Amino acid sequence: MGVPMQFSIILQQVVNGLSLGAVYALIAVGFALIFNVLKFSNFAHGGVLGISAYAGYIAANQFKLPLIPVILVGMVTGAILAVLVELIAFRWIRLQKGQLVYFFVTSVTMLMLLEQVLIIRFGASFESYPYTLVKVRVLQFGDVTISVTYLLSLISTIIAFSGLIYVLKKTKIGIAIRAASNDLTATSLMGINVNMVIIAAFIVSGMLGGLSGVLYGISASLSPQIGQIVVKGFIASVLGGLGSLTGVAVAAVVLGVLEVFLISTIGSGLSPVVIFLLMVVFLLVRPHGFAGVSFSDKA
Amino acid sequence: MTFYITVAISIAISSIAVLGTFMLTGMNGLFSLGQAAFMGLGAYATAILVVNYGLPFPLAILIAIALAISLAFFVGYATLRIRQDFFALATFGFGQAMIALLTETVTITGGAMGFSNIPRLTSPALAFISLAIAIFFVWGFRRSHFGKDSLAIRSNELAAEVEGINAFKHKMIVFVISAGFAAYAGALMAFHISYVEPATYGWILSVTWIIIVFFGGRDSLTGTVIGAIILLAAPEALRFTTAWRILVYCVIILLIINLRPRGLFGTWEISLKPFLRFFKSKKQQEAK
Amino acid sequence: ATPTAAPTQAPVTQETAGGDAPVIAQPKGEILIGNLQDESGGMKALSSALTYAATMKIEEVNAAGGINGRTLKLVTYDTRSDVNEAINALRRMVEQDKVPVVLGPPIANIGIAVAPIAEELKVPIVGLFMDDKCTIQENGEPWTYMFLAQDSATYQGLTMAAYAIQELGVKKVAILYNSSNSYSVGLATPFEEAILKSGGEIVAKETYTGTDKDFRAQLTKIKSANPDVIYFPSYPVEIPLIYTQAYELGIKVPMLGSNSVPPTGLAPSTDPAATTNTFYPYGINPSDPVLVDWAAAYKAKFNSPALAQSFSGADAFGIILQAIEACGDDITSVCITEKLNTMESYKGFQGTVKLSPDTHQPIGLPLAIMTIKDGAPEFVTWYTPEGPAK
Amino acid sequence: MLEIKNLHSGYNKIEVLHDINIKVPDGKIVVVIGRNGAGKSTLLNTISGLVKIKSGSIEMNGQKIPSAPHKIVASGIIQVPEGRRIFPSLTIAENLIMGGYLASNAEMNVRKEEVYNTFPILCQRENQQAGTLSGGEQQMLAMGRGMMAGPKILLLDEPSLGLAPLVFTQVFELIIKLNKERNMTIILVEQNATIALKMADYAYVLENGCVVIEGPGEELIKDARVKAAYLGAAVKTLKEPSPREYLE
Amino acid sequence: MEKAIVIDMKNLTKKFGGLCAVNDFTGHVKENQIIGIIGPNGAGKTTILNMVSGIYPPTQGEIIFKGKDISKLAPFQINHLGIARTFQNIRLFQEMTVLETIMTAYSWRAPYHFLETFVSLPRVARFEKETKEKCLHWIEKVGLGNEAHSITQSLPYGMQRRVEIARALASEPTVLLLDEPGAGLNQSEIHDLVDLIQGLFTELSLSIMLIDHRMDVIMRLCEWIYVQDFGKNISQGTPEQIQKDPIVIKAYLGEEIINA
Ligand SMILES: Nc1ncnc2c1ncn2[C@@H]1O[C@H](COP(=O)(O)OP(=O)(O)OP(=O)(O)O)[C@@H](O)[C@H]1O
Ligand SMILES: Nc1ncnc2c1ncn2[C@@H]1O[C@H](COP(=O)(O)OP(=O)(O)OP(=O)(O)O)[C@@H](O)[C@H]1O
Ligand SMILES: [Mg+2]
Ligand SMILES: [Mg+2]
Repeated sequence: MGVPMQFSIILQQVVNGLSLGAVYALIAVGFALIFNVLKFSNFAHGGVLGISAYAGYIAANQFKLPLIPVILVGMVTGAILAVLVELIAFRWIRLQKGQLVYFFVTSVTMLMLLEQVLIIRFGASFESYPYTLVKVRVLQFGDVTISVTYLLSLISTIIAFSGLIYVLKKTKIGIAIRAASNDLTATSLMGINVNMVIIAAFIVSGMLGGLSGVLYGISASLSPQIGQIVVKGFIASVLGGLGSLTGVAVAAVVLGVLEVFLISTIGSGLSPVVIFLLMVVFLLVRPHGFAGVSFSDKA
Repeated sequence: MTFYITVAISIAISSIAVLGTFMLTGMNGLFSLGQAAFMGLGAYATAILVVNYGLPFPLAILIAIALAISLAFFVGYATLRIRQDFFALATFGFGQAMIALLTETVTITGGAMGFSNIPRLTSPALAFISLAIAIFFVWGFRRSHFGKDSLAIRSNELAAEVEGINAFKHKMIVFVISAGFAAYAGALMAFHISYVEPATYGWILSVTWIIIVFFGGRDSLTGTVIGAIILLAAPEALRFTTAWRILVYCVIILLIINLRPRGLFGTWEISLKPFLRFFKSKKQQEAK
Repeated sequence: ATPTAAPTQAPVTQETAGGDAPVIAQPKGEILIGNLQDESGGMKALSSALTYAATMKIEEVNAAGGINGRTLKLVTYDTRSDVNEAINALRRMVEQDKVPVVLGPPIANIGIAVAPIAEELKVPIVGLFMDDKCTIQENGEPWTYMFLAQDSATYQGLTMAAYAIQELGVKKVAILYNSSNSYSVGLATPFEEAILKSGGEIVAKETYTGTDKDFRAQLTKIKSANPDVIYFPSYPVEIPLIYTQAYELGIKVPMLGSNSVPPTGLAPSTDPAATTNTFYPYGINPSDPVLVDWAAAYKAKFNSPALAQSFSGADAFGIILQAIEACGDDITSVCITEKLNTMESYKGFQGTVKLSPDTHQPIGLPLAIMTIKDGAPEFVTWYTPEGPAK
Repeated sequence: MLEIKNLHSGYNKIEVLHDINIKVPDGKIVVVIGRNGAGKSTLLNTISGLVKIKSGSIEMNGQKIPSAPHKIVASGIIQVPEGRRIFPSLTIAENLIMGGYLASNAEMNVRKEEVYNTFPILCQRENQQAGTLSGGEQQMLAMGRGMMAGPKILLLDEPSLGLAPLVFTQVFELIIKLNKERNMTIILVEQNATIALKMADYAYVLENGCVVIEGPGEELIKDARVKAAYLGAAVKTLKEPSPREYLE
Repeated sequence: MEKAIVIDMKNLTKKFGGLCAVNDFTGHVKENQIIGIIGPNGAGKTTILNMVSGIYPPTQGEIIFKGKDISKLAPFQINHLGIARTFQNIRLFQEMTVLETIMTAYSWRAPYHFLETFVSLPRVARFEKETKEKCLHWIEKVGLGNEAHSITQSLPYGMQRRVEIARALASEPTVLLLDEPGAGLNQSEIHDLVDLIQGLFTELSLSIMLIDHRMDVIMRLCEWIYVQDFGKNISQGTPEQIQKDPIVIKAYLGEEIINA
């Protein structure tokens, strides 16, 4: 590169990376809740996210609701959908004591199915949220600009994240959710209604999915495949390390920053190659992820 | 070539890749989200070697498989020792990287435009015989001690290690074989449809194969093969549902996995013994 | 099985003298027309535009008594934008349903993939696959059965380059395109070459891939390169995002787009402030009252605004119909192909289309250069790679 | 008073328990012994609602107990399951909280103190992940977790499994203490029959899913047939009489 | 004649984070000898076994097996040298029968390459057949003759323990590590178990490291006993010495030795 990059450009790229990371983090935390607690990669989360994004769109476009109610519509839709997903795709297998791997399989099927629902209903045209939904779209700091929707993602991530940590660590229901992830039978022997606990986990994850769906929908416009962004959640969850939501959030932000960094240096085309190599190196160096607790099963 | 034969060939070829996934995911519980990338690698490598460098088809296939195997070895070496979801992630990353490479090396691969004008060398006989051989291979593998080792590692790796099974090596063998299967299927596919593009080989395709394995029954080779035929034919068979067909396809999968959580066929296997016995008794009768 | 109405007679398959594939013929009854489109995949929106346009045309024609007294029927098969499925679907509609002609998809990869199959099946396909490879073989000969009913990507890329250099007087050009999308690559490549040829300079060439939705990193980099203009041949989903993000990053230079900008404009979804300085090409002039009426009827019928592909798709289908009409009672794939090759002209939404027998692409069809004022599209001028159209 | 009447239960098609009749009076210790696979755990699991009743009934104070496991717990029946089944990824403190899930915070704090007093090691390791505890420590945790619920009836499935002798004694002292001081009703399944029978008010011997011998604890200890089969008597040549003979 | 030392554990230390599970443990097993490790729960007994069998690398110290340092080897390598073990928390393979489970212990001895399974050379089948016979023998030996084709998970606890022992024996080891084989057995079953171990010990001239909390097992079988407490070795000696050692009584056995 001939001309040295101006400082403001570098700063702008850092902001870009953090913004992207914030979006990923919100998606990842919702994904990681099920991943950490119920121990499987719930790709159906992407479907939930996608449909909620469209639900929010209808609320904003057809019913002309302002931002906050639109977000609420998205979250409620997400919660309902997540419960439906649990009932349709997971409940029955769990009752028959199927292994975790089956949940992965049905969850991906569910992602495809929800995507098809969107394709059938909305696939024929291009939709996007009215730009008036978020009044001020950018904040300007000198030469550096920050998109408000990303800022919203960031704030939501922080709130959702700390809320989740609190619930999982400090409340009975939160601990029960984690207990259920260890041993469903033993959980029921504690007097806990296991099904309710799992539904609760899905409701929370669905609400996060709905929230990220609406915010992502606003900033990224809509397409039926919008839910596939869930793979970022998957990457962050695994890199973050099992059992640590903090690790997941950190991993998501790092992923965002890394992507932007790679695009601004080697370009977008080959960055997946570098990301792959870095990923392998990282996993070798830190086999427990970013903040993974080194919990190995004891012989 | 008529429509039905074309479809049948496609199904047979994809089934070979599914068999690779059966060994890897079904028997050994390793989830690879990059299997399709090996197929892409096989497809592109063979196509380029034959079309641009004029190599004979069989030789090109061998080179492509060797390439896939070496890459699988690299990926496996780095990730098969650590947690299983890391393997899923690393293979996912590998798949993305592979697609990126195929897309970016425009002068060699044609990039997003795809690679066209591949001669149609995959005859029906080649496809079907290849599938038969692949089935036979998996059957033999599973029947030998490797089959039991697979189950042992899948259910308790530590215990398997302690009784002398080199789990890492075993997983590596299986991963490498499955990558070879996928690459071979890719080569056949490229020379069947005569066109390849990078987008085909995304993680969704890998997941589709995993779904097929679980649909048919991860503990049943018969189930996997029949499940593969059913599910690979389904999009074509469901054309009467028009735009709903993929939705219907998903619903069928969900229904089966919900109602039969161990897959369509559970652990059931077709047994050749009754046939053999039948022939034997016939021979005996004839002898008499 | 063909779900045709009672009067339809089973289509006849005749063996041609020399070739090994049969000629598809429909001597009597309903005329079937194949429609190879994405109905359940990522490109459904673009594909639907063609299906809708064809549906409207068919209803029109059938209401008026059909062609030569025979009604038309569309046989639509889903490709899911997957080449393998597309090939199977094409075979199925030709071999099972015996369609003598096919309306092709707006996707280059499928166009490239089915070209040899069409050759084998001897069935003509008229579509919107804009890449040259879809209609022209490597040896420079046209694929016998592949026809493009709108300007090719090369033509569009060259036109935009010419417009940028000659009308906007730019020197330093930045390009942002999707390297994993054949449409985007197909436009960016000739554009870049033309710019370089006419003495321009490419100061930044940034790519994105697949499903990317965040282009800030690329745009920031482009911004730092200080270009006079940014060319971004992108898909409809990405266009508003690129406009918005460029605007938010304070990029003020003109933005040159592709023909994927919806004719109805980007409002209300995009801040009008973000699209004050932009130019993009079109096969049509959407402010033409005829088109406005047609677009309104289209929207009313399908509850979905007309896209650029709707108009050019309507032309593609119109060309098919004209060829069928010219064949009279001889509805065979051979005849339709011949008529497509010899068609003098077709008067469509894009103007008067004549397909060149050498390239199977329209000859010298000018593009409408559009801009956006207050969120609404506005026609500027007709343009060709050689300069303003007469 | 817990009363099991003509109970049949089992898994899917296999019936494990056949026609079981057991009475557990309030405040008593009832011991169930039997060989591996006799159905002892199945019995406790049926009471806890984990295994479905095929026919017969389980009544508490004349009322049928509910069928869902979490409701059974709410009615005061707690099981400390075989093989501990603690929550390995939760900390010790969190495991205990789960034990007291239905209790109020105040009750929980009191009981937690008790548990910590009984097993000081749990207190020291409060924030350690339970999965990394040694086998015996896990057993203590499982007992403690059961105590947290403040049960009326405590079902103990082989609580001595893997315990060091010293702790072993402690656990049995604790069981007696819970029974005497808290008036807790206890159903104890135990392989170490000598001790179990010593503390039993009443005992049942299960064989192949049937109750073959029953009687007060001290009586069973003296019973030659019990001795031969469960107390490791030296005389192994003695032919075991068929269970039928006992019933007459 | 003095018996040779088979496994020599020198200054073994294992730390988990801040916790020192095993602290400077030194001990050895001789040829054809049964040694016992006892101690309160959490004393680090299983951890010692885990280090010997290669599951955890020691933080410090070394393990010498027949003159070779094995402390850095992987579990399967250690198994190939002739050390086999059972687990305290039973670890059997789901969905496999007893016979299949035990056959996996022979896998690594298979003389053929995986490519040979493809052509199904006769020696593949022959190996399977031979293995099967050997395994049936082991199954018979531990008294599971009738259960060879049962799914291991559906067996009762006591039988699962026997499957574990059979699986370990099928590795044809010279050293057997048993982690609480007596847990969950009643007294008469314990009796059988002691007979079984004793029988195997003499018949196969094994060296055995045994952990158990059942004093009847330990005292009857062991020639030498190590007593661990909080990771540290607090005593060692013959069963008679250990039973009388006041430190051991205080830390582990309690005043009254139950059922010894
Ligand atoms: N989930 C299950 N599915 C099928 N059969 C089972 C299941 N669990 C236990 N069994 C069978 O039920 C019978 C009784 O088992 P149970 O666990 O109740 O025995 P137990 O008396 O507790 O033995 P142990 O002393 O070993 O704990 C056994 O034959 C066992 O094989
Ligand atoms: N993987 C691990 N991570 C953290 N701590 C561990 C781990 N494994 C064991 N420990 C700790 O090391 C100590 C010793 O454990 P170990 O299992 O060796 O005890 P043990 O002597 O076998 O006890 P028991 O007789 O109860 O089985 C325990 O305090 C345990 O909590
Ligand atoms: Mg039991
Ligand atoms: Mg232990």
